[in-house]
Amino acid sequence: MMNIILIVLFAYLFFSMIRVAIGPSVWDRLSGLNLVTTKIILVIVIFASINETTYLLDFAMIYALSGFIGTIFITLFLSNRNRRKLEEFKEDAETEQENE
Amino acid sequence: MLEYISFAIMGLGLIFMFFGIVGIMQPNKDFYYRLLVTCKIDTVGIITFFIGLAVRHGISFFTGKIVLILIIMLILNPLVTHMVARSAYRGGYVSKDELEKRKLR
Amino acid sequence: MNIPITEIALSLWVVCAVLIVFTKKMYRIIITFGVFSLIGALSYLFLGSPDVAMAEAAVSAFVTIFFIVCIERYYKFGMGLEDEQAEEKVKFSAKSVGRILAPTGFCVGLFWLAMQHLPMDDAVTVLRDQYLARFMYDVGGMNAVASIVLGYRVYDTLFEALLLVVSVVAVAHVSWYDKAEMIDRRHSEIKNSGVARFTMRVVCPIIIIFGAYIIANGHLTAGGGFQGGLAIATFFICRYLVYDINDLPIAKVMRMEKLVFVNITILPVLAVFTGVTYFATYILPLTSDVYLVAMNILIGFKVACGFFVLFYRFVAIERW
Amino acid sequence: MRLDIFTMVMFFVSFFGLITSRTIIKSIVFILIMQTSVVMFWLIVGNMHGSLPPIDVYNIDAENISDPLPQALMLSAIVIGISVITVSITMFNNLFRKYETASWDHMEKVYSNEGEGEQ
Repeated sequence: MMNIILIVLFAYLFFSMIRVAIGPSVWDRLSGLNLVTTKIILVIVIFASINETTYLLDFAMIYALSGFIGTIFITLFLSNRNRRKLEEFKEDAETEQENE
Repeated sequence: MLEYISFAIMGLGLIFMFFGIVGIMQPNKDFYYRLLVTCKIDTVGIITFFIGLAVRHGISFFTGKIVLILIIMLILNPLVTHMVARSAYRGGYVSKDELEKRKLR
Repeated sequence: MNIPITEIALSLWVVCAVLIVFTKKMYRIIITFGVFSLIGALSYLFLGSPDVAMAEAAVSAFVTIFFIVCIERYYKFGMGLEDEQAEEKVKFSAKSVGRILAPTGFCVGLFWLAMQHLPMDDAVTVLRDQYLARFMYDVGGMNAVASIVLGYRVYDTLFEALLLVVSVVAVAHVSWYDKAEMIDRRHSEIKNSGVARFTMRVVCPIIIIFGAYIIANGHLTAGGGFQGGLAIATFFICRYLVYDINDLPIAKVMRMEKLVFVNITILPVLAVFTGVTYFATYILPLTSDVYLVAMNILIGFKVACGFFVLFYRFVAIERW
Repeated sequence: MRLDIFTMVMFFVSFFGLITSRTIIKSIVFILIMQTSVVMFWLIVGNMHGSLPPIDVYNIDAENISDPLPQALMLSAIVIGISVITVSITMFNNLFRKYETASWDHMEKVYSNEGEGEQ
């Protein structure tokens, strides 16, 4: 039963990775990264529950903390990068999204 | 008996996450649509899933750690969603409706 | 029913790497690289090496931040986009085809050569059996990896710590630094968001307690000085996000790191090379545990100081 | 199924990327990926007899424990890898301040012109 849950979680992981690969804008990819992190945490928790080992749960914790720090930094730097462009925003809004 | 109840709760969490995956795989929608649908439902799925695991292991050290991770995820997952949406709003993401409005002006 | 989780994780890992090879834009590469290192750490965990997995997962956040700092400057000068567009618009000619085909052939040839000399299935296990049978009496602790790192192979740990010190000093002296430009800079951009500031304040003590837990239990379960030090270094990232950094004593922290490094070199000389722990395991069993915990705390302190300096160098100085 | 083949493929894929990449940051990323694949290779070699982690050794069967020695060595390798990466990123930043480009070809061109000017 737990193996079926693992397979389903891996399938979800794969679909989240597809959003990371094809997302049209950077922020789509970032939300995909967040989804991948949560799915990996769930996989680790299930793995620990199968093996009946408690120290594997530390990994879930450190994954949560490190993934969150990395994602927040990427968001900060992205909003900084495009702020100047937003002020000069005129008719070229379409090319903005293509440039990403 | 307790084991079957826990599997049922975990299956419910998996179903919630399935809706989240369906939400993020919408090709013709905006980014805000996908973010709204996915990240809320994903948090609900995590909570349900961890409650199921806690039921499976009873009152033990494992359950205590699970509750700790649940609290961390409950704090951090909405924060990440908030930061991503905020960065998209401040960083110049333009949705389709907004684009058409600006063209009409 | 046994499902091949290791194979699944490794194939997702390879897919991520192939994605990185064929991506042109740098932001995409960094985000895909985050997924790559997370899945790599997951497969380390499946392969039965929790210490390495924890180190990789903790390092991945710092690697992401360093690359992002690098790329932000690259885009701000306006040069990055031109370079990327030039890379995309390669004309189809004999030279361009040769530029792709020759490396492909070279790599395939090397791959074929490497496949001829794969390691045998019956790997030598004498050393493994020796270590697993004796580490509890020679060094102590319950974690074989920690006792090898801190007991049998202290030389490696010393040189690794020396290398980290050298890299911190190199970054501090190579990097560009102008004190006049540092004044009147608004550093923490998150200040406008009240939600984020409040959440950071809630998370900070949890991070500190978790890092101390990992360091103190390094000889019993997975973890150790390096991983716990990285976890504590993430606390300073949260502090950067909430407060300003103008009052931070970076030079003092660097001096402190060197002092701790001297302590790290002295302690094993006193404990291991004189054989104190070996005698002590038979007379006073707690002494070896005291040695392991002290080494873990020192290493954790040193790593936290080192990554503190690296992070602030990159984010506060290199960035502008 | 042999797991080493994955790491072999990874190593040469990243080697291909290292050769063909034209921007400097991408080369640094591929150096990091190569290092990760080497770490994974040694862990797989240590994993050939069993995949249980070497913690609480006396409560589990000794035949199924993975080799602790490569894990200890790879722990050092990861630290050394991140040190190398930080120093190389700093060097790239200095180069970028001086020449204001991130492409190998362009930087070589600017560098050779500068050398001729000095002579």
